[in-house]
Amino acid sequence: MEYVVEMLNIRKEFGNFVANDNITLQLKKGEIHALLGENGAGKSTLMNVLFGLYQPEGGEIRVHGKKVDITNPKVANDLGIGMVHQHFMLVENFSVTENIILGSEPTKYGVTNKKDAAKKVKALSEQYGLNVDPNEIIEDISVGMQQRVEILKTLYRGAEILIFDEPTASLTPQEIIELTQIMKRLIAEGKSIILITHKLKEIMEISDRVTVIRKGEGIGTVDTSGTNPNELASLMVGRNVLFTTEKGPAFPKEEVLDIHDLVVEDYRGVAKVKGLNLNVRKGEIVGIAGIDGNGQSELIEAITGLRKVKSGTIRINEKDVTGLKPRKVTETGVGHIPQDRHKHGLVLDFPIGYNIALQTYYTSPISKHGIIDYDKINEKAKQIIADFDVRTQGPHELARSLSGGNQQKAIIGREVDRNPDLLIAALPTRGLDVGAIEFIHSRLIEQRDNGKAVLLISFELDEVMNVSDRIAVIHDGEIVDIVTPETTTEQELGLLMAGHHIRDENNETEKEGEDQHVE
Amino acid sequence: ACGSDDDASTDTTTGDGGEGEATEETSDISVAMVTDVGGIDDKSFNQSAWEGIKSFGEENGLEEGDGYDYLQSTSDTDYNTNLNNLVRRDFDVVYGIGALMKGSVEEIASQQTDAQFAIIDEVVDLPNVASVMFKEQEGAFLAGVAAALMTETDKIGFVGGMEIPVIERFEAGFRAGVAAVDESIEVDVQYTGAFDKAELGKTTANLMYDTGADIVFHAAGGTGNGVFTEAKERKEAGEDVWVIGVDADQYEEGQIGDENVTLTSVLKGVEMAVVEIAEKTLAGEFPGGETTTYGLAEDGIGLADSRGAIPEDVMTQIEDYKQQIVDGEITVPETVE
Amino acid sequence: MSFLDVLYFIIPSAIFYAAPLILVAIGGVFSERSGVVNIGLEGLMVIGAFTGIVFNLFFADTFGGATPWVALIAAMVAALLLSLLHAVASISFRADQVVSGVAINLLAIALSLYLVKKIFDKGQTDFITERFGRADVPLLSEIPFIGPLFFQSVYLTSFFAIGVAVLAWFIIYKTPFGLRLRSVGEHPMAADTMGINVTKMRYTAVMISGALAGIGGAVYAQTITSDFGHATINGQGFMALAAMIFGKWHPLGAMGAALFFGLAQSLSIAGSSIPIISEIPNVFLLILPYVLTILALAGFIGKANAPKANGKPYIKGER
Amino acid sequence: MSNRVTNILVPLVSVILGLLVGAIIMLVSGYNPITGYTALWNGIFGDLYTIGETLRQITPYLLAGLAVAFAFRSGLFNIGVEGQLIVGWFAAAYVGVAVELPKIIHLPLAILAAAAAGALWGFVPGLLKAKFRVHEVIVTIMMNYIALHVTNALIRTVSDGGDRTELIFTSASLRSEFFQNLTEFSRLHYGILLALIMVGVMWLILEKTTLGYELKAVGFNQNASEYAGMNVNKNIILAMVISGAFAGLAGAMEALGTFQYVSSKGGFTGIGFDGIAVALLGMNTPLGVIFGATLFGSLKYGALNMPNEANIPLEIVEIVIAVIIFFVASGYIIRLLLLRAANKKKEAK
Ligand SMILES: Nc1ncnc2c1ncn2[C@@H]1O[C@H](COP(=O)(O)OP(=O)(O)OP(=O)(O)O)[C@@H](O)[C@H]1O
Ligand SMILES: Nc1ncnc2c1ncn2[C@@H]1O[C@H](COP(=O)(O)OP(=O)(O)OP(=O)(O)O)[C@@H](O)[C@H]1O
Ligand SMILES: [Mg+2]
Ligand SMILES: [Mg+2]
Repeated sequence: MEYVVEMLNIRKEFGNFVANDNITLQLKKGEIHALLGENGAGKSTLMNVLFGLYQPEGGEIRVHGKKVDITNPKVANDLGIGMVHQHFMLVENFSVTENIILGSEPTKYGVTNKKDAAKKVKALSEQYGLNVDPNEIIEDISVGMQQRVEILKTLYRGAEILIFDEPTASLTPQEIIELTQIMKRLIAEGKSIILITHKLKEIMEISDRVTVIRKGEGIGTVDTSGTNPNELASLMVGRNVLFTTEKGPAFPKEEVLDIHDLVVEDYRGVAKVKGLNLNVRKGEIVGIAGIDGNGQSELIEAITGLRKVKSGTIRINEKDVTGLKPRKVTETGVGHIPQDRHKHGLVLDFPIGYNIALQTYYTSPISKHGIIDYDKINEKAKQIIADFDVRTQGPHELARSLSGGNQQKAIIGREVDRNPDLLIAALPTRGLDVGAIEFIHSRLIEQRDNGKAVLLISFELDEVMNVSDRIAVIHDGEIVDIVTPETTTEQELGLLMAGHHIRDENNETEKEGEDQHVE
Repeated sequence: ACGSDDDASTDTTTGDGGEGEATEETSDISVAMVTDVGGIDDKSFNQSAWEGIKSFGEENGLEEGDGYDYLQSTSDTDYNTNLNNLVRRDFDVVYGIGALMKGSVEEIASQQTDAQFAIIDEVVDLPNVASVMFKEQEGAFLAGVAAALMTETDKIGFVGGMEIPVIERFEAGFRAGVAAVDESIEVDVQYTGAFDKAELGKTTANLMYDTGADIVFHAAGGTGNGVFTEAKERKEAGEDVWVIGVDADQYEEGQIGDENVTLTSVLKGVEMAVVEIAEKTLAGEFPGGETTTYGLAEDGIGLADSRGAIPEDVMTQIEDYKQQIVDGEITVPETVE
Repeated sequence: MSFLDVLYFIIPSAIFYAAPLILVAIGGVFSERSGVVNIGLEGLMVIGAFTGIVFNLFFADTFGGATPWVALIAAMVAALLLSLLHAVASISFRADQVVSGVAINLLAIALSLYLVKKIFDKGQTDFITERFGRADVPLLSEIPFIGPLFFQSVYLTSFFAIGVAVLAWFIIYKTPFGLRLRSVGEHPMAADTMGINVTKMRYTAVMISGALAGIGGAVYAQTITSDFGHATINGQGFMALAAMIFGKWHPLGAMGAALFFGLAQSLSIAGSSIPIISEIPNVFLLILPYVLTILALAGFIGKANAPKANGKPYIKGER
Repeated sequence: MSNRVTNILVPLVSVILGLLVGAIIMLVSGYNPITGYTALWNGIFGDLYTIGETLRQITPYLLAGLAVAFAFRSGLFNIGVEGQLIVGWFAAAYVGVAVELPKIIHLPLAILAAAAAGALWGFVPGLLKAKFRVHEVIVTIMMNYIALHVTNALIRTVSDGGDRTELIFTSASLRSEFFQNLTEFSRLHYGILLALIMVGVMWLILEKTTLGYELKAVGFNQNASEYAGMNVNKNIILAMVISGAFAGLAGAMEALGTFQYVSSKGGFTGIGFDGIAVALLGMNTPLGVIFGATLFGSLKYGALNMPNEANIPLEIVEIVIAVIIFFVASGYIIRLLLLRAANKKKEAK
């Protein structure tokens, strides 16, 4: 069998830290090759080496059997290697076409020929069934659509070898299905794919082989057909594990959150939450299932006071909190794990300790009469770091340099430690490895068991099904139905999320969420 | 010269020991000056003062550096230090050039009672300071007369820098001069609020010429550069416009090819005043505590040679006015009422 | 003055005032669009003005009437070289771009005054004899209303500045170079993954800003002051910076903002010739341009969006 | 090499490199650098008088630097320190001449007036930024010019058409007989103590108060600050107001200390703009501002002695300052070189 790419004994160091140590990965033509490892194991680093963003300290790379020296991404492009990055590499205020042609623009008399380019993009998009509008501006399209633009970028440059770094982390279930189909189509066209994902289910479904790395070291490669999720998980963490969340029955008590007829508009003045009703009780986890852009962000922001409410009321513990400032809402007993940890959740340039105090810095014992005691902050931070297994050098390390999973754990620690009556968790496990996910789920359930209310927003059906006691399905700004995980199926949820009730299930062509603004 | 090495022990209260000591070395005295932010080549009073110092120095065979020198200030906080530095270098007379230096001269002179100072354009009432004032309004009056007699449009412009007393003396004199010739001539007065914004000077002059003025008198320092540029451009385009310069003879600024837009300039005899004080000191008569006021009578103020721009008959009329002022028949106002 | 007279005065004066600012502000647009903050514009203007005047003085005999134009080239080169210093610091040495800009401003004025003293042995240069002249544009100046507003006794340099603005718009929004330039200022890592040499783009952009600021300084000095001294350029670079921000980092926007400043400025000068207004104390007219600008900004609700990566050094692999 | 060591070494190396460049320029243009630098040294430390004056020069730089740094830490670029300083100068001088009160009331009142005037001048851009998202850089530039013209007009009014006010009453003066006697009649005044106290105040605000925590958070990430319940707009305004107050105090130093009056200004004092360099030299930290102001103030003041003693144009010192700032800014490369040098040493061992 011919290998299109061979990375042999790759070693990559950052200062004194070895991120990749003697890792070998060989990609066969026409296969989907999964790359698996915990957060921080070194997957992205390895791929960035292949793509020419990093120079390895050791090992060699062969493309089609020939040794190559990939000094920068241009070389990688020329070798037919394209990469869809974990954090999208898109210029947000450029159009789709502009993003795609950037760096190899067609011209006519020295002027960028956007018309021809757009046509070519359109054609390419149709060829692979990507359904991308070349003239849209990136910041106006959904995450799923943005990802397709990333794919188009590589195809436009004639990539034969595609690297996907956690492509499904931020996609909705529907988008994930579509992406899977796209990948299969790419393989059918003769391309080869390296896929990084934390979702073992996906690996089992679509990959041909899996290479596992652990703490920077290559563990080995196995055929997907000859393995199972548990074995993969064990290979990944280096011990036997069973990733299932223990969860007993719920004992809901009095109401904590009561939302009545809520209407919320987005920044353009378009109503995104349209007369929504919902309540959450102590001792239960209510999951909000829905496709991105159906009003989830606006709902959370309205509850937490970050966004104005157009009409309707929000009550927390019987107190009307509609239109209150975020701090007032927080003080009535609300914890909030925000959807975007970099934008809202953390001050990246603050030490992690400061970040852990972000909601309590002004309260006793940290602050008294406006005087802040950083020793107390660090004490608290150390405790939370220990309790929530945040892997960091200590409270003084900048939040920026923590891995996503550990940043998330710190946020959760911060919010849970305050013991709020209502904990709002928006996409709390996005981008995290299975171990971290399991940890976070168990903390959410623990909150519930302590008699607190939890509102979980997630795009992942697995998560919603596993963690929630009740599932409220949101569609177009309304709760279309409330179901329990025991009595529903993923299929039924999927349909509800798409806005159909079981009765009118033939009506499938409606296109939702594509023109929604993603924050 | 005066001892300043022991200035730590000098009494701060004003004594009047200054005069006597200065006469120790009558045959050979040294002089130096502190400029304001303009520098010794500002084509204005710093420059004329420096020329005075230089000519005195050269005449008396002094060395630049030890015999005569200057220090430039980069901001008004520097005045004190510069004055002090010169005192420590034992110069016999230290000049502060410009009204802005009043506070500093006052302060240093009251500390260094053994040293001798001179200030131009302000009065410092201390026994070891000689003050020099000018009657700018008298020169400006003559400029006003010249402009009024020369204008063909019966409209004249005045561009001022900042609205401060010196400049207002120019304005008052200028207006009075124009009015003395013909009450009906309009004087368009504009203050640009700055001495260093040539673009404002240019635009202002542009507006004045556009609205019918044919002569503009500027008392606006660097802002006046813009006035000249505007006039020169118009002259090149065939318009018959003029500028009256200020402080020094600004003939050179008005030159374009073979033509010139400078009608005349109001001269301020800073050079002469500086030399006079030095010479008096040399003669052992340092005028400490006195204020010498230079006007037309003292030849401390005057008009520059027009190099033919002003015809003879007009010149005689101007001379006539001058005589009346010198004789005290006309008193030129210092302020605009 | 009649309303029409006021107009005939204000519009040409505004254009005249704006011309150097337009050039410099567009220089700023190039630099900041590529992600390099350039508050050194003031200093680059200083070097441009200095070089323009000195060159003009030395070569007036050689080049005659063309001297001011040739001097622009000299000024351009000099400022471009100085801007390289800013480029090296802020791109290669990862300096704080604001600090480096401040250093450029200090260095430019100190260096040029030092050189003036060395060369002329005094604090300012002589007056140049070859200046940019004003002229009527043939035919166009005859058009009623439009003619006196835009085409009578105008500077060629004003048209040049407007031409540069349009050209800059074209380059930034219509050519591959412009697309790359903007991508580097918005998301350098994305540009890098697309095979664009971020460093090279930024160097080029900073050098363009230097070149344009230099030309702007030389235009200013050769049309307005006619000599060079410590006060020749004092604050115009910062006004250009303000025009660039006001114009939302868009070349035509920057041009509009510069024209607006010019308009406000000439309005305040014209004001004292308008009977009722001339009764108002002068200080109100003096501050009018600045107050108008602030009011205009507050009125233009909607924030100016700076290029996202503006001011941040690009470090490969950093997130 | 530890971080702290390099943090101290970088500015030191920069100063040395700056002086080196200055020496080369002097050599090339025919001056003797040794004579030049001796003059500079004497201009700074020559005797008690110059030391006093150097300290006096440092005083307003300290406060202007604090003003810029404080705004920077809150994510704002205050180019308006110059204007805030000018109005502060006027306000202090006005209070100083307008009334005569017991010193214990008069002096604090004049100082407060300066701080309040500066704060007001900072409030405007702060408010516009908070309410309308207007870029503070433009507004502060415009406010500088407004300050200049307005104070000139006010000076005219209070001095009956003159170009400067009377001297302030001694009851409002910061001048110190003790300092003057100590330093052979330099103008060193008690303001230096106030400035140093303000360094402490800034440090306290930033490092010890919840307000400081909020200001820094807002400076780094407004979204997260809002999420954490901070009032972002209030913090922006407050940051500009406090920054403006520091700048106003710098004006008070001139009014009540150095000059004892305020006079019409033909142009900016430059102290506000130099404050930017001072703050950045000091990495926007309170302690750093002391370093920046000391360096800047000493060199600027000492420069006056170069034409005086060595007949060298004082612009040379400005060039040196610019080069030093340039190298401090390029700290990354110096750090890298230092690190390499250190590693080599290690290897050699
Ligand atoms: N630019 C860098 N500088 C220093 N260290 C780095 C850098 N990038 C990565 N590392 C180190 O390399 C390790 C591997 O990082 P990498 O991003 O490859 O992890 P990953 O496997 O992609 O994790 P995830 O699943 O969270 O995406 C990290 O633990 C980190 O310590
Ligand atoms: N520039 C850098 N400097 C130091 N460490 C880095 C850097 N970039 C990444 N890392 C390290 O790489 C590791 C993984 O990074 P990566 O971005 O892949 O994390 P992640 O969990 O996927 O984060 P995200 O949630 O943002 O996707 C982290 O441990 C982090 O410390
Ligand atoms: Mg990764
Ligand atoms: Mg990740």
